[in-house]
Amino acid sequence: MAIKAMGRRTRPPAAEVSEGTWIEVAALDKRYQPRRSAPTQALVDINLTVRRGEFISVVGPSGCGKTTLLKILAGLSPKSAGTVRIAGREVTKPLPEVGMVFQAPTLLPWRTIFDNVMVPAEIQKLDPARHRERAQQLLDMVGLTGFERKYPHELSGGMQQRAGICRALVHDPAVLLMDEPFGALDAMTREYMNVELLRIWRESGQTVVLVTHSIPEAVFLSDRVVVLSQRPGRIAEIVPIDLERPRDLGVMSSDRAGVYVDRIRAHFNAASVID
Amino acid sequence: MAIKAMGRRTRPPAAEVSEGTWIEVAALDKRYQPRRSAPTQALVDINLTVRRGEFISVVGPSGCGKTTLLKILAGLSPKSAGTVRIAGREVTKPLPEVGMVFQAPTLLPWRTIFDNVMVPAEIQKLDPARHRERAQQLLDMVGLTGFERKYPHELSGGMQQRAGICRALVHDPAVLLMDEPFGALDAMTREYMNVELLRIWRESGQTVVLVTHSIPEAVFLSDRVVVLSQRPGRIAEIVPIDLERPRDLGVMSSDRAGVYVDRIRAHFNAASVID
Amino acid sequence: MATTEVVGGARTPAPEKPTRRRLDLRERPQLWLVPAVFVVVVLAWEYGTELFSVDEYVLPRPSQIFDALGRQLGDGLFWSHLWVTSREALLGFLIGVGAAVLLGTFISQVKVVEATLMPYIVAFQTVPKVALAPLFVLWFGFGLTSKVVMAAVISFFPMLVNVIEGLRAADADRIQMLTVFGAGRAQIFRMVRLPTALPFIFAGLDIGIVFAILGAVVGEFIGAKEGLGYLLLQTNYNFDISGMFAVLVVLSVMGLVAHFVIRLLQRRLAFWAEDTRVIGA
Amino acid sequence: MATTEVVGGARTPAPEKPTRRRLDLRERPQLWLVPAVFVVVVLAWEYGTELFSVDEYVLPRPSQIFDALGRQLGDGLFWSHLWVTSREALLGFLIGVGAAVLLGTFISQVKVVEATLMPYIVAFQTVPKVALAPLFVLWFGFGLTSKVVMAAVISFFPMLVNVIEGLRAADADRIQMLTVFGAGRAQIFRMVRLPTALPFIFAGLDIGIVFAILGAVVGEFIGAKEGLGYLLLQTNYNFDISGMFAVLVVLSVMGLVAHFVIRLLQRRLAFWAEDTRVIGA
Amino acid sequence: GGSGDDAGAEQGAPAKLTFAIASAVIGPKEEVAVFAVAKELGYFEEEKLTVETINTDGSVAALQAVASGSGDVTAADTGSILGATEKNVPVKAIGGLVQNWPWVIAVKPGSTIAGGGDLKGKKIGVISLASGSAPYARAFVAEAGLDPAKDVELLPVGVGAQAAAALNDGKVDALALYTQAYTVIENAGTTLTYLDNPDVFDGIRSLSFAVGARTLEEKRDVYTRFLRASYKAMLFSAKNPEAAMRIGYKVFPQILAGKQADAQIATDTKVLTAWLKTATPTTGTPEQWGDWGAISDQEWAKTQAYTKQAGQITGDVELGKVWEPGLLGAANQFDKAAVVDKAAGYTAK
Ligand SMILES: Nc1ncnc2c1ncn2[C@@H]1O[C@H](COP(=O)(O)OP(=O)(O)OP(=O)(O)O)[C@@H](O)[C@H]1O
Ligand SMILES: Nc1ncnc2c1ncn2[C@@H]1O[C@H](COP(=O)(O)OP(=O)(O)OP(=O)(O)O)[C@@H](O)[C@H]1O
Ligand SMILES: [Mg+2]
Ligand SMILES: [Mg+2]
Repeated sequence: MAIKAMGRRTRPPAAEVSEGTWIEVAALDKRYQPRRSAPTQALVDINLTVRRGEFISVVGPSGCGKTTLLKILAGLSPKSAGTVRIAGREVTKPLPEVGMVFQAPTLLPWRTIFDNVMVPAEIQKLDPARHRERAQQLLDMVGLTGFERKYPHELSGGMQQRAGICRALVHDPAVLLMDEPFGALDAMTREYMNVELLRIWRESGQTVVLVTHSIPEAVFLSDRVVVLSQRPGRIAEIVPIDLERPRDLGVMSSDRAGVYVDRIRAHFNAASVID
Repeated sequence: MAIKAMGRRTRPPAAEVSEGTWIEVAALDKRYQPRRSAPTQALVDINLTVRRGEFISVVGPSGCGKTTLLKILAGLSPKSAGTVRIAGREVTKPLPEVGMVFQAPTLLPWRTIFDNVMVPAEIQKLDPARHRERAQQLLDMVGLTGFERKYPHELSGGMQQRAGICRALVHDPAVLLMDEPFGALDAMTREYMNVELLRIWRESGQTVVLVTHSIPEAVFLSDRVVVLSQRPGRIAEIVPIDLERPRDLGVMSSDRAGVYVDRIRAHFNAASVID
Repeated sequence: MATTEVVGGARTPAPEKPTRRRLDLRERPQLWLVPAVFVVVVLAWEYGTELFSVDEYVLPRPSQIFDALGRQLGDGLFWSHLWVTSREALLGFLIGVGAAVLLGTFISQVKVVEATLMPYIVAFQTVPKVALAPLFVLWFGFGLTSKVVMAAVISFFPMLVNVIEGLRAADADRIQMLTVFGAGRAQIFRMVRLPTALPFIFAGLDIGIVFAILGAVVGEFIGAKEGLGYLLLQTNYNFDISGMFAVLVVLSVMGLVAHFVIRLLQRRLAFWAEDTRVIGA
Repeated sequence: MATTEVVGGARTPAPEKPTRRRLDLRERPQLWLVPAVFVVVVLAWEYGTELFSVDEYVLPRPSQIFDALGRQLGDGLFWSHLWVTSREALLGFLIGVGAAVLLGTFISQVKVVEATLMPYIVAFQTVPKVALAPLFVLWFGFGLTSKVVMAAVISFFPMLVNVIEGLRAADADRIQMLTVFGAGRAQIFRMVRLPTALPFIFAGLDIGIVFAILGAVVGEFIGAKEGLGYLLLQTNYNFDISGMFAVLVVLSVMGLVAHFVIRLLQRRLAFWAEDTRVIGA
Repeated sequence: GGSGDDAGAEQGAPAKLTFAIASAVIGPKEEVAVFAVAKELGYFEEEKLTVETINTDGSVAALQAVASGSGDVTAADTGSILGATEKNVPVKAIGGLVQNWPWVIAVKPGSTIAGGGDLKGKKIGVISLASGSAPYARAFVAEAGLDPAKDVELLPVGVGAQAAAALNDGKVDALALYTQAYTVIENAGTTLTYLDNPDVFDGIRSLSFAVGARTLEEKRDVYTRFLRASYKAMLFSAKNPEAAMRIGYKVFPQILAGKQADAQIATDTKVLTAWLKTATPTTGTPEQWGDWGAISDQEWAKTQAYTKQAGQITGDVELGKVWEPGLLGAANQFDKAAVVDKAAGYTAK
């Protein structure tokens, strides 16, 4: 099944931005200050540059600040200090060229699955006919054929999550932020979705930041893997994955992939996740 | 860290029930009949008996009916045909000796994490002092020390899920139903939680039915793994895991474990998860 | 039966019986309970008043009210009174509720506006409209307008409070989701806030229509030549207490019809709430 | 500022500035906007009425109202009127709202009860209480009771509708969760339904208290020896329109105070809604 | 409002007027005896007047209406007119209407109360404490030598059913209502005994015609014509109340509220007659009456004194400010015999 790129709708970069710094995070700090309880330092001194078209994964122990980082990139959460730029623009509010898969599916209960998937296209007033077609292709791809007219509560958890993935892809965003998009899927569906994602990414040239709990998944998909330390999240290491592309699942049984997986896993063991 | 069993509060079995048939599912059929859309056949002819104290895992592709099965066992969803018994009693409504971890954390936003964990104890009017102590031990075990007084929205996805696990364990239920309890956890935390769960189970003698997407996890934890086929879910195979207990994570690198994993995985490949 | 099937608290599900929607007296006992209650109440009233020999002018009996009702329904003038009041109430309702939705939307969107305007709105609301009514009449004349204004003013506030509260109830995660995809205020409003607010809005509509009818009637009390409120005064003045109760019965029926129309709309428009509602719990 | 921080629609966050709660005029512009609006309205009113030479009996000027207010506040009798009406309104409010909560709880728990009772409640609600007021007086006497009943009856319905709608709004998943852990109806009610209903309930309280004051005043219109409603009639009868407006001002202030008390309670009791509320979106 | 017609400045030119009925309902009272009859019999037409009615909620509202121009002319309580004038509300009385004191105290037949003195320690039902009936009850009690503040208790009981019930149930010992309200109560089957009013009440004026003071000069002619038509109608009604009542049904079908005219005519005529009695001289026959609408200075003085006692005015109101008797001369110029003849032989179609 072929899902075509829709043609980038990214505005030209604000300043002279080299391809080397499409997303730029510098000295980022994030501290939550709830009104009724103690503050939480979520992220400390995050520095990261992502090239245009790069595929980055972020891994780290639960509660280390991965979602927080993604929300700041998405312009959903204010930072406490530092700079965040996408395409040369300071991120102060969500940018239309960004698509996001949320950790929880967050579908609208008053819309059918199909209409949920169409939300970004509707918001951005994109050509309905073409995007309806694309929405259908995406739903077919993730195995939700026949569920287009159902309402979210009639779907299983994994099916809802897949619908959320379709929604993030429907407007063919230039930057794709994904927060554990495959967490509710079985191993096989997950591998299949990995392969499909990689294909879409290759064809459309998106810049992807993926949060995942699966180290092999991160290695298989990414150009680089950002390993965050335990809360408060700091960058423990950025591991470049030097496996040739295009990759297929076979590559994961290779020794080189195994070396990467072990190297990343070592960070986790060192941190002794839960005391 | 030692979490003691609180002593079973299971009523004596209704009839003469042998230890061999603690949970009994026979010819179970489930069909959803939404008012506004086409019906969905979720489960077909499920037959399963679980012994007292047994650890069962259920695996199967996304949308095959795992959650549905668990909800029927929990007495939350009416079946369309067949019989379901726990401890010799027909399940027509939730039984107090059952604890459940939901696929979504479902914490109450108006309660602190600690008070959320205490919900089952409060409902069943169990001795507050002892159960507060146990709640704290469980929270410490899952690494939520210091977050007891926070509200759910101040926690990360994985932290919320861990709170949900504590809640299911706090009243030391005789039967534990878990719907992908570790889905939002990173690999290391997940392994740690697997080990802890196994320890609690061994010490308390609970009967556990666990839905999981991780085949290695299922193999590591279970006495038997129930493999469901694609929707509509039928039992493709029930695989007895003949690995000696107590098990540690090392067992997973053994060849025998690998054989089980491959055997279960074969079912998924055969089904070719998404067309 | 709804889709999210939950076996509630202490209720036993009946999984064998396929769920069908039928005019089944066992499944919808209200179909006989409502008339039954009606008959019981009417009989108790009838024979209670007879037993304690309550005078007609203190509390007329159902049979007397029924007679008076029959008399009035046969009178062409009555229908024109009915039409006048219905029109006033409906117009007032539409204006009041419309204004409440507009202002409520505005208020709930701009925090400063709420903090600034709300005290004035509440202050204005607590002014008894009945006391102001003579001035309303001075300002808006003795015709339709003053009654419509009265109905509008009185149905405005319940709606406003509910609109504001409802538009605020939206889930933060859903708004975040839309925001990421570039939604502006208007789109967030349409796609999330409004649907979330629907239960509140329908509660407001339900209260609002009832109060609009009351407002029209009260407006007629102050200065009118026609309408059911006028008829109430007139029957009361004529010592025709049964006739007055007959008018009250007609007003009740008006309110009931409006209520059911609104509930029907609610079931149509806010269907998902029905679908995910828990059965019997 | 709330905890779930969302950068809203078109607003720029100010991440550099640490969020502090201060009586800062820039952060809480209502602190000067409310008085400013007040001054503007009063001035416009004062000079508008002068400019168009509006007569006092059509619309008195703020200065005249203020004079009358000063005169009345200096009168010991006025405070006893105020006390009488406050007591009637408060008692009526407590009774009406209490009955609405009880009945609403019952109704929302038992489907049949709702279907059976609701038509009668709506029918009763559409009966203009003002028309019934003379009968109220016949039934409940000339003293406190008839006014309290009036206030209770009129604040009952908005509360009832909101309680029913609110208790229904509970999330099915949360109820399932409690059910699994063995919760009965009462526990589900306390742990999920009630908290979910709080925003609805507070909307109902807000409407209810305003209507309770109105009800007490209207009750006094029909037959009273004291109270602000009586004072309204008296001032009107004496053509003391400024005095009448002064009473209306006092009623407004009563309503405002009640409103703010309820909103304060809401912020205390339904804090999580505040916390997860989205900023500026 | 209906006063937009400037042609009124010209003598005898057609004009439109709005008559504000000082009551929220239409009943067998001034709107029947004056308005309906004048309209139906063409008295307004003869004067080239087109008159419409509005209902206002009592005298105060009616006066506000004419002062603000929503209405042109009303028949309002004279005390209220005085009160309005004192508060600088631009209204002026132009002719009297109800001349005999309409308020009276009633008790149950067989009651021990036979005079004002017996009211000590009793409860008196008044319409409302902010209505003409409360000051009347106080004045009545004071006249009997009692202290109205201490010796009696006033209870607001409204009119009609509620008042009747209050008396019947013993919640009050006496009622202080106007005559016509009693007729309604008696029609409903309650019999009453009335106490005699002391002489002090003689000559205190009740309803009078009032208009907006600002338009008075400009519309003098129109108002004169209105008064003339009104007094003609009064004469007709006094001569033949039943015919007047039937005309009332025709012009205001809402009086019947769905009932049959023939079933109601007897009782309604009684009520109208009671009203007419208060609005016409106590002596003589209609044929002999003249000087319609006159209010003597002495009557004004008594009314002022009473109004002051009731608290509706605080000082004396200059007579010239409240009373414009200059229209009455022309208003009385009509053929009284013709009206009486027409009334005597009139049968409604
Ligand atoms: N409330 C419902 N109404 C209608 N259909 C439903 C409902 N709940 C589940 N289904 C359907 O039943 C099937 C099984 O759903 P279920 O949630 O049991 O799957 P699952 O195995 O838990 O999947 P996942 O791994 O994705 O959570 C799905 O096809 C789903 O669409
Ligand atoms: N709205 C909030 N208010 C206060 N604290 C918060 C909030 N959101 C997150 N946090 C805190 O910030 C830290 C990081 O949370 P975040 O959700 O970014 O973690 P995560 O890496 O996504 O974890 P997971 O893998 O479990 O989803 C946690 O300690 C959490 O308690
Ligand atoms: Mg996260
Ligand atoms: Mg599931």
